[in-house]
Amino acid sequence: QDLVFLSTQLRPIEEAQKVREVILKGAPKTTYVVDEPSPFTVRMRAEQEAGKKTVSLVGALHGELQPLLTFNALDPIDDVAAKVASRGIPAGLMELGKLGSGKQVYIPWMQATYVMVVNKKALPYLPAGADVNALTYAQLAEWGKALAEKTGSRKLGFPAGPKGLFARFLQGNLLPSYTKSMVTEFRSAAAETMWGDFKAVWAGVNPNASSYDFMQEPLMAGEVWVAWDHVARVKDALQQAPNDYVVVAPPAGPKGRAYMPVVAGLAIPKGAPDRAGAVALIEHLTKPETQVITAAEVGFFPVVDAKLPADLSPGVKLLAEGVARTQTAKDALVALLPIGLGDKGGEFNKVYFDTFQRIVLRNEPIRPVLDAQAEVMRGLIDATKAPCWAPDEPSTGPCPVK
Amino acid sequence: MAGIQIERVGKRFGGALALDSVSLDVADGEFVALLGPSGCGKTTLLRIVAGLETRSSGAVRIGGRDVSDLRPADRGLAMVFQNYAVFPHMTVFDNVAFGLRMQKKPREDIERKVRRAAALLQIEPYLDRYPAKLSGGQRQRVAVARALAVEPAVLLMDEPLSNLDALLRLEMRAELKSVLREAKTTTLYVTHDQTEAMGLADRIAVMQQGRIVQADAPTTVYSRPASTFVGGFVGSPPMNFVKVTASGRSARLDALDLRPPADGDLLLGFRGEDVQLVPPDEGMTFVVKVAEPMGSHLLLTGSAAGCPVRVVAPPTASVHAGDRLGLRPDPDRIAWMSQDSGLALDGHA
Amino acid sequence: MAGIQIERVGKRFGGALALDSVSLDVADGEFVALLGPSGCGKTTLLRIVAGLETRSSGAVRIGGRDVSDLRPADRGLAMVFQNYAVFPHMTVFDNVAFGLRMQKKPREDIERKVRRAAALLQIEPYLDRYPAKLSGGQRQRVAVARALAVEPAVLLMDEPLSNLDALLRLEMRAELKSVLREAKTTTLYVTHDQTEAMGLADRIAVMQQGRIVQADAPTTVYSRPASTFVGGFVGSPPMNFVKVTASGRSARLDALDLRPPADGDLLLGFRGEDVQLVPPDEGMTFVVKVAEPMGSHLLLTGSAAGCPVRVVAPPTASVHAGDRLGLRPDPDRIAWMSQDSGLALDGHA
Amino acid sequence: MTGARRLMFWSGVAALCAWVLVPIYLIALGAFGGRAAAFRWPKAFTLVNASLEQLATFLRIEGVWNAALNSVIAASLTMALSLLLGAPAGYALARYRFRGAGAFRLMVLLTRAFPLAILALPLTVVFIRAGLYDTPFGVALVHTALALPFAALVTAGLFAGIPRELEEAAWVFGCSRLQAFMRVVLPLALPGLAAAAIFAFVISWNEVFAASVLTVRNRTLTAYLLTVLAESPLHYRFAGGFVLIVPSVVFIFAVRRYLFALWGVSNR
Amino acid sequence: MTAPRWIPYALIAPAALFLAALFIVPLVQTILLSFDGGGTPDHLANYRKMAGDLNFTLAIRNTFLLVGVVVPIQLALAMGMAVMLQKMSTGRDIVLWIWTIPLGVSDLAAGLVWLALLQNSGYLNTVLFQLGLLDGPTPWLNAETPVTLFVGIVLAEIWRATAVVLIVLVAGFQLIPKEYSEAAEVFGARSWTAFRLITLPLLKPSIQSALILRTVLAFEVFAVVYALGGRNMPVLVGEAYAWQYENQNYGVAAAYAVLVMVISLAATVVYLYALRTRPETQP
Ligand SMILES: Nc1ncnc2c1ncn2[C@@H]1O[C@H](COP(=O)(O)OP(=O)(O)OP(=O)(O)O)[C@@H](O)[C@H]1O
Ligand SMILES: Nc1ncnc2c1ncn2[C@@H]1O[C@H](COP(=O)(O)OP(=O)(O)OP(=O)(O)O)[C@@H](O)[C@H]1O
Ligand SMILES: [Mg+2]
Ligand SMILES: [Mg+2]
Repeated sequence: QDLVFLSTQLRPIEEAQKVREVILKGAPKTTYVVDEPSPFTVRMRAEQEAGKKTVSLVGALHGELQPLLTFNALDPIDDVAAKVASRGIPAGLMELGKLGSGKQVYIPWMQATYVMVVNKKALPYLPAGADVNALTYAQLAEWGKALAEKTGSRKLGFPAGPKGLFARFLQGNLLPSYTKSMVTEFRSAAAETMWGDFKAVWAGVNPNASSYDFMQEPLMAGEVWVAWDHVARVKDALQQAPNDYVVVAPPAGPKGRAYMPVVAGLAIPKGAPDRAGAVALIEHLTKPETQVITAAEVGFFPVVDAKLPADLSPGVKLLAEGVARTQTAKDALVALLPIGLGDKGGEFNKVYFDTFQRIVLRNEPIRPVLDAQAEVMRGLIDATKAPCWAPDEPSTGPCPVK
Repeated sequence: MAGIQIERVGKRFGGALALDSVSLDVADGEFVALLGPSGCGKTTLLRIVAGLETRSSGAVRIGGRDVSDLRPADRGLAMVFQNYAVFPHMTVFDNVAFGLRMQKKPREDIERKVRRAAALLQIEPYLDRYPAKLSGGQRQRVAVARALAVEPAVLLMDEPLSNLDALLRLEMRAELKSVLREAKTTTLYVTHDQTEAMGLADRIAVMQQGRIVQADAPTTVYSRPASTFVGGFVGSPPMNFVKVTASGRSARLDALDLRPPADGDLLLGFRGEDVQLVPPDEGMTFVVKVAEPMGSHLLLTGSAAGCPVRVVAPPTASVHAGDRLGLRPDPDRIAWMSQDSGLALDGHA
Repeated sequence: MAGIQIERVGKRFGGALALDSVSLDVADGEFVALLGPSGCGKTTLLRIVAGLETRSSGAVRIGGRDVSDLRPADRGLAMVFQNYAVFPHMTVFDNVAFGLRMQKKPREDIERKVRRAAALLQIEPYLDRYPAKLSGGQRQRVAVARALAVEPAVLLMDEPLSNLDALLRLEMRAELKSVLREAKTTTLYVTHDQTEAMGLADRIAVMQQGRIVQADAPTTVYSRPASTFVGGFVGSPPMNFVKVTASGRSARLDALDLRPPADGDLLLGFRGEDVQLVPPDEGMTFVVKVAEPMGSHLLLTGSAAGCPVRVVAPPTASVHAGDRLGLRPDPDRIAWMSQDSGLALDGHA
Repeated sequence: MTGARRLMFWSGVAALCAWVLVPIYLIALGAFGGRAAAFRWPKAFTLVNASLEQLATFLRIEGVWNAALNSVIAASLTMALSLLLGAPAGYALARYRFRGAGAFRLMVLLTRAFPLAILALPLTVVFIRAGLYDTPFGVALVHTALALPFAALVTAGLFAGIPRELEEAAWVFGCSRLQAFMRVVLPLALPGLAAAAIFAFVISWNEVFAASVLTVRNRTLTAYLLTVLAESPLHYRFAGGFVLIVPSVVFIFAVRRYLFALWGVSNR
Repeated sequence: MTAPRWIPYALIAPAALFLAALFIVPLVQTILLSFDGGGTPDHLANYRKMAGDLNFTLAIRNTFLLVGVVVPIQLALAMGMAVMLQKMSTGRDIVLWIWTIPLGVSDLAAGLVWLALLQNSGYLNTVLFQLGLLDGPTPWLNAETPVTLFVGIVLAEIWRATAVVLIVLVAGFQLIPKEYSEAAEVFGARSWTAFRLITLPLLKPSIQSALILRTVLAFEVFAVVYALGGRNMPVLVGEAYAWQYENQNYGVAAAYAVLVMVISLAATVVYLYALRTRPETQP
């Protein structure tokens, strides 16, 4: 029987087809199955509890793999790590793959990040002196205001809908840019300022934002001209009309231009029916050739040392440029995905979103909200005893919320 | 003013003809009984008058107004359904009160009229029951009470007493008669009980296969049927018909001399009770096959001139199967029909 | 061997007593008609025999076997329901064939028997129709055909001919009689039509308020009623009862000398047709209130000795409202009842 | 009906048909209109550049036919099982008064009143242990649990309306309870059974969550496409939505006439 | 006939056993989970967390508002449609078919098409625009336009789920003999009165089923709500999902689920009581 490769990534229909037809070509015979993150976790947990596995290999985001470890569903794969050592995966990424457990839990598979996509129609309304490639939040706010006034509708967009990744923006871009921290400075004065500024930005954000899950649609519909989202979630717009858009780095705050790299990893469930096949498949997927094909076909970028070909499709090329701009910006500041939170990752996100909701959407006074939500966050961190991760300074013991 | 005029009403169910150009006038306050064999279209006619069935042709007027396109509710009538149609989810009281409530009568008025109708039909003890807990006859009486309670100008009744015992039916009949006469209700009444029709109706309309073949006063229908069908259908035992061939306005049957109104192949019609039993050589010869004592009379079945004949004799007569008798019909009560068409030969009434 | 023994069967609906210890034996092949006022418990009794209703007490045997706890299907009987209960989702053919199919009869057999039953009841033209497209009487005939088709050992019929016209009913009655007699079917037959009961039944059981008050041959029931109730209920017009006080086994009513079998307050019962009309001073005095010509006879309603009395006179008698006549009942056909209990005084039959 | 009333009546019918059909038409527009149509402003109400491309893409997807087969199996099983289990229960609720009838009603609904997805984890564990995981039969079982309460409830409502007398007549003519039920009650309840069947079929056909958690290889069509679709480009979502509508609409078309009794119900 | 006492139990047994086998264990586990204090003796911790959540009161309010508005409208609409079908002489099975098409439309597709209708650059706005009532894409579905958002969701739900009620009612109508409403009409009841006094009471068992069915489903609604309203209209089951999957807190999710269940059952009990029929009042 075929080996089952279950993935939460590359789900959209065209991409899944690419995986089956192109990326997996030459690999051991595989059934490629996709799941949304929610059923994915349930399934993995159920298989673990029932002690009977069908899935041999899982591909998922860092944050989605983390909870699996809390119920001990993943096999340590230090052996595989050794086999792919020669691929040139950066040590930092490999370290993420241990999920703070000391053993290799997943092998990095693909990476991506969050970028800003700008419809060229918005460029004329840029505030005087602003460089679209080096925006600040203040300029973004001004830009949004100008767009709203001149076009009659609010043209900034964030994916703040039920399935949107807006919390990642708050924790990976916004807060670190003002505080160089994701946890410790949560209720600092800088954070207070940040929220004040962001309220100004939000004044230019399309009111439908709380329904947006993927920004490519409002972009294509022309409802939004400036949007922040995960590369995979704007790709479609870029591929359709590569000439209409530019892709730029997210704005910067006083402490820099924070961004959050996203890593998808490959892991083997404990008791996988075909562990050997899974290992072979990991080897296939991390091959530089495969990684290049992956980038070219679906727009996720290599984790290995591989040169992207020059003849990328225009959309993917735009994305690649945007990602490059983000990573190479002078004031770039890496904010890592949360580590060690286990299954509290979701609630961690919720702290950010709730804070946003109360301060920005419901206009509650900033200080008391921050104090209250900081308590919630502290509870979460204490419960998991997670030490700090970048950009917070490393801590001994649970990461403190000051 | 609520006479019913039925004008050339026809009704087809798909291909089948249920009513074939039926015309009937029921005068205001008149009581007309519809009589006819099962399946002849009585219910259909009633339903068309009520507006429950669309007619295929013709028109219906009530009180001079063309109601053909009016909804049942606007025709101002009440009806007793052949299958009762009492509302299963209402108590007997509510059933009987239904029509009154529809007329938005005051509460006490309703109460009073319901009680009166219930008393009339002897269903007072059951006013609080649901119809499912009643016997068949009780249910039927509820249906009648419901119709009487509204004191309608026009009342249509479809075999309203069919499930009652003889005694009760007799009482009900008397009650109905007095109530309806008093209220001057125009009534169209379907029944298969001829005594009922005779006893109640001002006129009887006899239907046959979707047509009204005679509509006359009960005694006329009884003694001067418009056709052999009517003669055979009305009256128990039915009218006897004996084949006679006449020439020169005269005919002879055994020892009997007859004066028919026409020549040719005729039928001599006479009622079993309008006949004198005489010695065999003094009338037409009658051979008795069965003699049934029926309580109030003796029923003799046999044949005369090759035709089956039934005769009513006094209960005390001593006649036995196999006897030969002579029959002498009362010349005043003889009906002459044509053998071909079955229609009566003289146009009386 | 399929006689029915009903042994002290009682039935309560909640508080109400519907049957009060009913006992009745129907011999194998016998035809018993159940007669009684509306709501007296006839249907209930039939349903208990069929096994459709639980009895509160007593037992039912069929063919000697106690079937009280058997399912209806296992009792080997057929039934005609008062409200037909024809299956609306089956054609007439399938309705009639239903019982036969349940017995897994071969196809041709079914076909043949269905056609025979349908012919008997004159519903052949409708075999392919659904019951909703039939008239009331046609539906009722389907119900009867369905029961006859299975040729059951025991047949229960609940007013099976109530919706048929007189003529058809007469025919059906004759057909039923011959078919059932031929097949030796044990039959329990509810009817409110006394002529039907008289004409069909070997015995008539008269019910009153949940009890069988008399079960005898038709003529006995008619002429020797067991109580004033039976006398009043059976026969049309009902038996007349006149109050008489007797002493020394003798009593006098106007110009009439009577010889009652007992002393005290009695009722003199006599049939309206068992009476001679005599001059006013030669019998008991009868004051005519209404004289109704009924075709075969003249019905006189009036009073004698302060009691309402109805008398049947020959159709030719010339009697008018307001006349005073004398009545002389046939001494052989007189029934004596006690005024207190209403029961007959001599225990005949 | 007079002319004016008839006109009003039929306009009402037409308006309601439009109310239903316009959105369906729009789905079709989206399905055939391609990407451009999905993002136009102002929107076009006719098909501008009809393209079968995305529909064709669906039918080319690997495993789509297998998934369709699984869907049909699951939906048919669901229908059969929920009627088989639900109709007798409905009959009991309609015809008998027994202790625990109320409790049973509530228990049946209890399972349904609980959001399924929240039960997903323990349920999946049970299924894996029972060896029902990743089979269309397993999916059908869960879908049956979803459809059964309604099958029981709807048929109970219907059975209650069938005159008892008809059943009694069947008994008298030699039917056992079961036979009477099968020959008299069921046919008369056909409209209700059709309604319950439609409902069961549609529930199974459209259910995504259980179907995707409980299967890996043997996905139903809906699970196979919908999980994928949720994040696909808009015109694909329209096309997918459209593809999924078609079979259930065909099914409803096939059973629609059973919703109407061919005969009038009256026991006299 | 004597009904052996075991018969009804035998009839419900298959269904009961089936549901028990399939559901009882997971159900009990989940209910227990909702009372699990995570090692602490605080058994109501999850409920406290749920009640203290930002969206809790909103979700309660929205859910009840939605159910309270949608279900009665759907019942009335379905009833109207069913009556129309009854009155129709020709083509009624085709009309019924058209009216039940939305049954076959999944949540996702329904949300999609209503979004396409109502969004800024949607079909509704196109029509309004072409009529000159609007000068460009206008948002209707966000927090700043709560009324239109609510109306939009109500419309979508009505479109999507009225057919369920309709088929139950249509099936119920088939069993009401025509003669009763005929009798009512003859006795002077106008169509509406006849409907109210005769048809409605006789249809009560079917109405009860339809209402229970629809209400239980309505309390579980969220897909369409989220498609149209995003996070602007939190509803109970949506919150349960969010806690289960986004927030990965199964305890709070279970608490929400138990709450939804209790509410649905309460509603059901109300229907069972308010719309009970006495057996003797059935035809
Ligand atoms: N289910 C029931 N619950 C309560 N009382 C009932 C029920 N069924 C019948 N009764 C009562 O029991 C009595 C006998 O009813 P039954 O139907 O046997 O009468 P019946 O002799 O057949 O009358 P009919 O000639 O009118 O049909 C009636 O008074 C009736 O009201
Ligand atoms: N809906 C229908 N479709 C087709 N034929 C019908 C329909 N209703 C009645 N008929 C037929 O029309 C004829 C007249 O029916 P109708 O009910 O008027 O008879 P009826 O005179 O009332 O008979 P009965 O005394 O048996 O009740 C019958 O032959 C019947 O079979
Ligand atoms: Mg009739
Ligand atoms: Mg009876």
